[in-house]
Amino acid sequence: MPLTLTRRDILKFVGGSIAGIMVTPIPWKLLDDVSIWTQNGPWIPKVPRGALTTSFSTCALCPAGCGVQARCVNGIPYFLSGTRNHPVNNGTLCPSGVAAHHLAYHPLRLKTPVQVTRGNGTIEVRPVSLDDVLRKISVASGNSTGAKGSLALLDQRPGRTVSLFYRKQLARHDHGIYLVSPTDPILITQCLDEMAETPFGPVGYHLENVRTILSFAAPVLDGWGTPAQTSPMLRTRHSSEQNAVKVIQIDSRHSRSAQLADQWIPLKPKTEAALAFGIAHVIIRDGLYDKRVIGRRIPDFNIPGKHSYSDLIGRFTPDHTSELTGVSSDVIVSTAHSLVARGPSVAIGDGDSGGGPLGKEAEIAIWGLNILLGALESNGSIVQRREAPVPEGFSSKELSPVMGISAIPDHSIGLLLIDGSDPGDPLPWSLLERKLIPRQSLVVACSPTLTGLAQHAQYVVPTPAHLEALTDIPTIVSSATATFSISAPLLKRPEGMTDAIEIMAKVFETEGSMEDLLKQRTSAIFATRRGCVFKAGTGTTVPITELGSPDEFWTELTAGGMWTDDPIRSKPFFQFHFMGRAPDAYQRMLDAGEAVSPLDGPLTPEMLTVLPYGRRAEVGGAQLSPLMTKLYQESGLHRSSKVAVLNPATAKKFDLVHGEQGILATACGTQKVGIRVDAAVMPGVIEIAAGPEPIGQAGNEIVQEQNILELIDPDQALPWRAFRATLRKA
Amino acid sequence: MDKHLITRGVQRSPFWKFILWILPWGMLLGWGLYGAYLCLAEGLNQTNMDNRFAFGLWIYLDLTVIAFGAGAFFTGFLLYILKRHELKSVINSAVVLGLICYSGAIAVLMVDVGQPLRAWFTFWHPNVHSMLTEVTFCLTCYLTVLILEYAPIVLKNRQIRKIPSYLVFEFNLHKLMVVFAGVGAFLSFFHQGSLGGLYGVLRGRPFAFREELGIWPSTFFLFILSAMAAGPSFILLTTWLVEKLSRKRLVKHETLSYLGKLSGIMLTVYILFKSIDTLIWINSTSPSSGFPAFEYYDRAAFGTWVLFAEVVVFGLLPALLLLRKRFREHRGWLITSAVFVLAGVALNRFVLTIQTLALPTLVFDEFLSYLPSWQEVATFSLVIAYGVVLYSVSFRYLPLFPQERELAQSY
Amino acid sequence: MIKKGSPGFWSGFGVALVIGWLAFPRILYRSLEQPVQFSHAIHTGETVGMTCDGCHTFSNDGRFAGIPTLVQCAGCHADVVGETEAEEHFVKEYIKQRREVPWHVYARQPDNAHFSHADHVNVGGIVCERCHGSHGTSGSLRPFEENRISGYSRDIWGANISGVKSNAWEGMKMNDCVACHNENNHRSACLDCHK
Amino acid sequence: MLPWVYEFRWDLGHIIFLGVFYSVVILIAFTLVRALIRAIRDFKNHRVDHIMWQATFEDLPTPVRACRHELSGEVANRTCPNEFDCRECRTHELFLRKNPASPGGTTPRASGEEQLFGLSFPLDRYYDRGHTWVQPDKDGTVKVGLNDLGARLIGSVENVQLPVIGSRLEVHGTAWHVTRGGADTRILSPIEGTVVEVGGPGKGWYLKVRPEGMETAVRHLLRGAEIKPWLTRELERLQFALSADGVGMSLADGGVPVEDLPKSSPKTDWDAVWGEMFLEA
Amino acid sequence: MDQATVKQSRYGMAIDLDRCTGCGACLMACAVENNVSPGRPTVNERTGTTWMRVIEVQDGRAFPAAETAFIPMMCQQCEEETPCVSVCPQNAVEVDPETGIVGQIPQRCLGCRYCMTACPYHARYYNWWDPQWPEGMEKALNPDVAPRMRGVVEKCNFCHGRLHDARAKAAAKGSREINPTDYIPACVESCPVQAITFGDLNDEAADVARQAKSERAFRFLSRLGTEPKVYYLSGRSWVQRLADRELARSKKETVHG
Repeated sequence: MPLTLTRRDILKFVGGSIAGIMVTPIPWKLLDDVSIWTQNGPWIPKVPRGALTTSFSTCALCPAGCGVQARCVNGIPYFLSGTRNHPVNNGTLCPSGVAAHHLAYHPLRLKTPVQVTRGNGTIEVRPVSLDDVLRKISVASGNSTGAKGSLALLDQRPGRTVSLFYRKQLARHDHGIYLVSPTDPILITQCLDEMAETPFGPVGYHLENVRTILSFAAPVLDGWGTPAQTSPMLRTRHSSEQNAVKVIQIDSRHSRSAQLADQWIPLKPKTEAALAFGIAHVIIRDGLYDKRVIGRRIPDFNIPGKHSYSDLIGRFTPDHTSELTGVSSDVIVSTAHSLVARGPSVAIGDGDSGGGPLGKEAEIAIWGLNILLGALESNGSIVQRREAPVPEGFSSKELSPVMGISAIPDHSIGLLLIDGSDPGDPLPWSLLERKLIPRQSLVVACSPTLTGLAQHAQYVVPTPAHLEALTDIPTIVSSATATFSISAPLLKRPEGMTDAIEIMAKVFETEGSMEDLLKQRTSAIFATRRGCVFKAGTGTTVPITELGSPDEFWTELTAGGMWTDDPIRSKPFFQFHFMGRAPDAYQRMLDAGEAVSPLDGPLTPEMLTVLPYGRRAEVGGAQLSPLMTKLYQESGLHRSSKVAVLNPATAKKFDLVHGEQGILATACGTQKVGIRVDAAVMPGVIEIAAGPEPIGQAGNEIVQEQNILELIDPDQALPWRAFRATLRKA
Repeated sequence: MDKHLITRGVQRSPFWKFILWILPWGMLLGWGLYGAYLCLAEGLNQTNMDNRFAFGLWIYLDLTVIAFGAGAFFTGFLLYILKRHELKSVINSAVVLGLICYSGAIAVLMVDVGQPLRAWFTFWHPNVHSMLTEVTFCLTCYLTVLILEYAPIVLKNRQIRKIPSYLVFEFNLHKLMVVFAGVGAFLSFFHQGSLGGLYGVLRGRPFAFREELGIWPSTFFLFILSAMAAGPSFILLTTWLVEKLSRKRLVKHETLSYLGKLSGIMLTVYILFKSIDTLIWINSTSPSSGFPAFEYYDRAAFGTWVLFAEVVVFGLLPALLLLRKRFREHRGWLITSAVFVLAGVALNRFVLTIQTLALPTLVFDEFLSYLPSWQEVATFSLVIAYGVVLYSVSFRYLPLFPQERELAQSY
Repeated sequence: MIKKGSPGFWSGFGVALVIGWLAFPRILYRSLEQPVQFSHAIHTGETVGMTCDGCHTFSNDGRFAGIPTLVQCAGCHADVVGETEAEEHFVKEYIKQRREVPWHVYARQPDNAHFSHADHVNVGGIVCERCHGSHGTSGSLRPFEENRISGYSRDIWGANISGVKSNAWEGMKMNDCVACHNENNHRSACLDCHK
Repeated sequence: MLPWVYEFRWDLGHIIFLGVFYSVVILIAFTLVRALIRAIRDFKNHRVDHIMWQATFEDLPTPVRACRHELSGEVANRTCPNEFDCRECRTHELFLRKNPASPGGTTPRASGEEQLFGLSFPLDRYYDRGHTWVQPDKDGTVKVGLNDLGARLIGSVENVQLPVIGSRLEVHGTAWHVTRGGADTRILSPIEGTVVEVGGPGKGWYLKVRPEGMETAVRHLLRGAEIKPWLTRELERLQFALSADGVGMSLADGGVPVEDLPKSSPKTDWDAVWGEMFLEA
Repeated sequence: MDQATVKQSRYGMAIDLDRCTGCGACLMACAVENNVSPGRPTVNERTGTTWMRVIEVQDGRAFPAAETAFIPMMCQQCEEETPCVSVCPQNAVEVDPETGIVGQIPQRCLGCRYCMTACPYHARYYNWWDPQWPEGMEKALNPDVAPRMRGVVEKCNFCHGRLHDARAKAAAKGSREINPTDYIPACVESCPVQAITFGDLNDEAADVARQAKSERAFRFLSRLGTEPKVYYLSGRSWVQRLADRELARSKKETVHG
């Protein structure tokens, strides 16, 4: 019979196959496997499997230097927490620290040295060899010795042992300048040096002695001191406990510290000096200070026939101060009274990271207040501090002086080397750029990522990322005693990473290795047999004398340990000039006090006052884990640099509503910002974070970071904590 | 061109005209498919839904079209079970509309869920206490029923009916239609209800939450009633619309009037219970969970007028109109009333789906706004375009209106 | 209309059965040879006399180390022991080069399953053979069969494509876990086994 | 879903929910299978023709489906419930009993011809609604042919597909097929029986059929006084069918259809007209 | 289920809002611990995934009187009528009778998001995108928590991976009873001001049980009757009044976020 297939036969066959398939595993197993595929598909990352261990180190993201305990899988940290009992953080970590182990995987991480070209909104990079960069530096360095400008090294983490190395090398160089960010606490030391009759040295705070803190815009409850200092204060907030610390926050911004403080005194921007004078006025007027001490120890307190502090203060009556600062005279009086009644009290300046320093005069005014309040008495809350011992050859006379940006003439730097690029504190590039010789200068940054100032450099050399690098942690400004700890690598650094010290050593044609340097330092500290050592593994603190050798000390330090100096007995009281020792001190202080707030500045209807701010360790993009989108974009808990916060009345004035986009403009440029309305913000101001956005998923494209500080007019110079800008609808 | 496919004794526009009519809808369909593809391939980030507005346009669409599609089950129930033969002239159209509404809703649901490949888990591991399980089961079962109800209509196509085996099968299937009508009514009853229960059980959303009657919240029953009111109106309106578009008389006015009457009766019952329910909710259910009811009508555009519009303007008013024969006899009033009925039910579904999510629960929540993305709108229009195309094709090639031939001859 | 009973229908039916039951399982799974041929029998046999927990150890926190690492093997196999080809290959390719062996693990569960050996062995008193069968006495390693779609080891679904199993160790799908848990009145919340 | 699948519990919720679900599924499946079985049975019982006619009948417009007693004026408004098959119709029986003079109960005269609207309708035969007639012969067979209107509608056909001798015809099953131009129609068989001889257009008859029991076999066919009212309606319908088509011709008032309608109006959609007149759906 | 041999726990939390500083360490620790992926460039407050979210609220007064509080908000682990459990069509959500923890199984979830509409705390998150990590970062994922996929819902489960760990640790000693100090969720561990207390509410001696009974304690939307197991503490009356709308209305101040 010939086989003829009709359509009907085929249909029958297909029908039979379908019926047959249904009684085989094919459809059912496929259904199951496909759904499993949606659960375990290749696009879903597999979690690591392997041995679990625990390691310790120290966080180097900000000056606090918290102890870090890392839970690791296959030796790679996957969860960080604070080291238990650590003197700095006592088992806690800030959000940046919690996610710090991600920084090694930052999407903008550099793998090779690059040449950077900035375009409009984007940045192009071209890989170059390290030798190329060194050759360029060598040429530029030759130029700088040949009177074509100076060689400046911007140290974005001053105070480290390697900083001493830099200063020593720069001192040997004819035109070497050691440059630090102006927000650095070194400014305070400079102020004190200007006030004190004899060199004063660094100070620290015994906050545990204090019952009232008067903070002049310092982020005291939000990253100024160490967690161990602020946690107790924060834990007793809203409690009726008598001895609980009371924090009075003087702040133009509704900052986090203002939110958390017991009292927030908002004042017109840039009128901190006036308010300090006003409070001092009440204290002096009502005789609430130790007349015996002040009369004896303050040379410029009252000099008949000459402009004295009393004269200066005399002008700042509560009413006048109120007019200047916008703070009611009742509040000024009551604040002064409560500072005295609820002592010991301390006033803290220092400014906010993104907002920049308060300015020298304001700092001096605040320190005057501290002396009036008795905070510098021998049993007061501010103490003198010894620095951690340094190795031989690093005494201060062998080092190049620490320079702030304002001390450097414009267009004078031929070669700028940057160590860091992601500091705790920002430096507006426009300020730095003015110091460079136009078109003939070379800027080279050592940075793990292409963020921050590195975006402005011509060449960037990749350095090991956080937790890959070996570095030491200098003493934080708030600490009453010297401390020293080491951030030892928890991760293996990838190929091609170079420590900044190696680059700098090559520039200065010398030898330098971080490990050697730190070993020298630890040996020097060990040699004094002073202080005690915290051991991370056990969570205990032992006198250094219990350690047998510098090596043992080194081992403890590199395993998340910390050295703390013995407290020193307060030196006898110094003689202080309340206005500083400069010849024109009176006039400068008066000007600073009488300075008109930008809020009262020339009023055009579209003008408002920009208050930039930032958190330590979160102004640099490389210090934000990609996961920090949770805080910035996904919860709004931290405001991104693209969000401007306004009072509803201000927003209304500019015809903007919550969620809209606005254009912020100054003579130096424009920036697009999202508008956020907040009734707690001072009318007439705009609060905006100076800092980058975290780069989350799929954020590998290099985009120029938007930073509000870029809008600062370099002519306006320091301080930049408030400036005028116009705002319009986007 | 396609004359041999068109039912005997009826006039259809020339093929090119038909193509011209289908073309824009086809393009809309294509756009919709692209939108749906994006949502499936790229994920639901293509939509403007978010964690707070987790249900959006699609769920609203589903709830609304399924309420409108209720005409299929209700008509079938009345025709086959209660033997209201007046409805014979619209049953086929009702079935097609039902099929479009249900298959469209399910298609959108498949785009709406994030993991359609695992959607069968609902059948394999059902949570029998979830309203959505009830909805899923009933929807799929009822869609099967609708396909089985639609099959005889397809088999009656002029060419297909020539195949004896098909026709004989159709004949026998049609004889058993009473079973499907019964099953359909049963399933519809439950899923219309469960769709109402969907929001009614949300204890965490006091705006939607209702006390339970038996094991179902009151919205369960309100949805059934309102769907029964909307269904006939939808058939009425589509029939009228098709008559206008095709310039043909398709059914007798008595049929439309009867549909209007059905709608009117059901709507009256619905509005009565809805009013009682609203009063209980305002005075007892909502305040007892810490939510003063007036606050719901205190935000953005959602004033008490919404409630007024839903209950009075689009509820009581068309109900009263449709109950009066005088108004039913008048085409204009009849159609307007039907539109009002549908608007009322659509508004009810909107309020329940969209307003519920827009309203804050925690004290510090904000009132949220949500505007669908083009992908969502595209997927939405996919269903509409698909419906128009399927209906147009069915209307052209299948005997949707048995009275048409007769009415055409009595012109 | 398709009339049941016509030859066309049944031939289609038959072909489907053959494909579904015989060809499909072969297509569905990819067969992978283990990188090193390992004999459990030799190690646990009388001459060597090792026990399961000699290599498959627990750590203090109750985690199961699973397959031993190279370090443990190197204890004995620093140099070629015996004369087998597999041994030579192992020492040359892995021990000498300090490369971990990329074993294909038959019983590996996906990431979303949490399984504590400590819970089952220490608390539940279950012996290794209950779930791993006679693997501990096998003379060689059979090829690893990987599901091409889901990526699962065939051991998870079970050797029998129908999913029917006659021994506890044949198949480790969720249903198998649940069945045992139900039998023994153990925890049955989803999150007890899912992570 | 199933008792052995994880998370199934023998609790009330599962039992009720899944119980209802499975009941529904089983009911749907059962109904489907039942329809299938019935369809197969109908095939086996040769009920295909009958069912096809039944389905067609249902889709005819109501006026077309009028009862013969409505045509004869015995009842005001009655739609035939039996697909024009009066053989088993109780109502027909009642009508006949009640009104012995009912035209449906008459027997055709042996001869005589009636001219209706210019069409020839011999009174010696029975007429079916599908425009065929049945003329009993002495030998117990009947001749089946197209009536005058039917013949004119079709005109000179191109192709006639007649059944083979010996095949069985069902009442209102397909008797033969006619094709002309693009149009195609099946002619309904007016009678049930076996084909004993085939004719054609030229012979004046198409089929010779041997029915079973003449008395009942023709009971449903129109006769005598029934013809005129029916034909009136048919001509009206034809008029409408022709006018419905834009290009169609129209029968002048009282006009007589020409011998070959398709030829006289080639542009008319004859498929539609045939379908209408030969009761297709 | 054999519950006689196993201790019944009701894990709960007490969060002191007077201590919380809104630093966000809990939020970050939560994301790190639970392998939550970084957000896309376009992600926002409504599309992001933050199992734990700190919400900044003000008392509604204007400058300069405004007072701020921070409310860490995560799954409130409702015990009764748990809104998300009954709605899930396929049993992807359940309350573990042994621990009281509301579990969410993303691998079972089909992404219908019904549970999200049911949750009055907005504590459930949908993966609108495929979770992705920057290259290499997957090596730093927590081995105890499975990453999710696009199109499913996830939420806080009191760091269940840590409960697994604690159980394994107990099992290593042959015990089924965990040591309470072994099971501490990441947010609790990382809070710099110890604002969060965690433990077994059934354990009278546990800190959390005592705190839950404190006069300062309240729960959000407790009138819904869902019996959440996360308690909040505050001595500030305006903060306490945030608990629900009736309360918020009891004083003339309006409160907004």
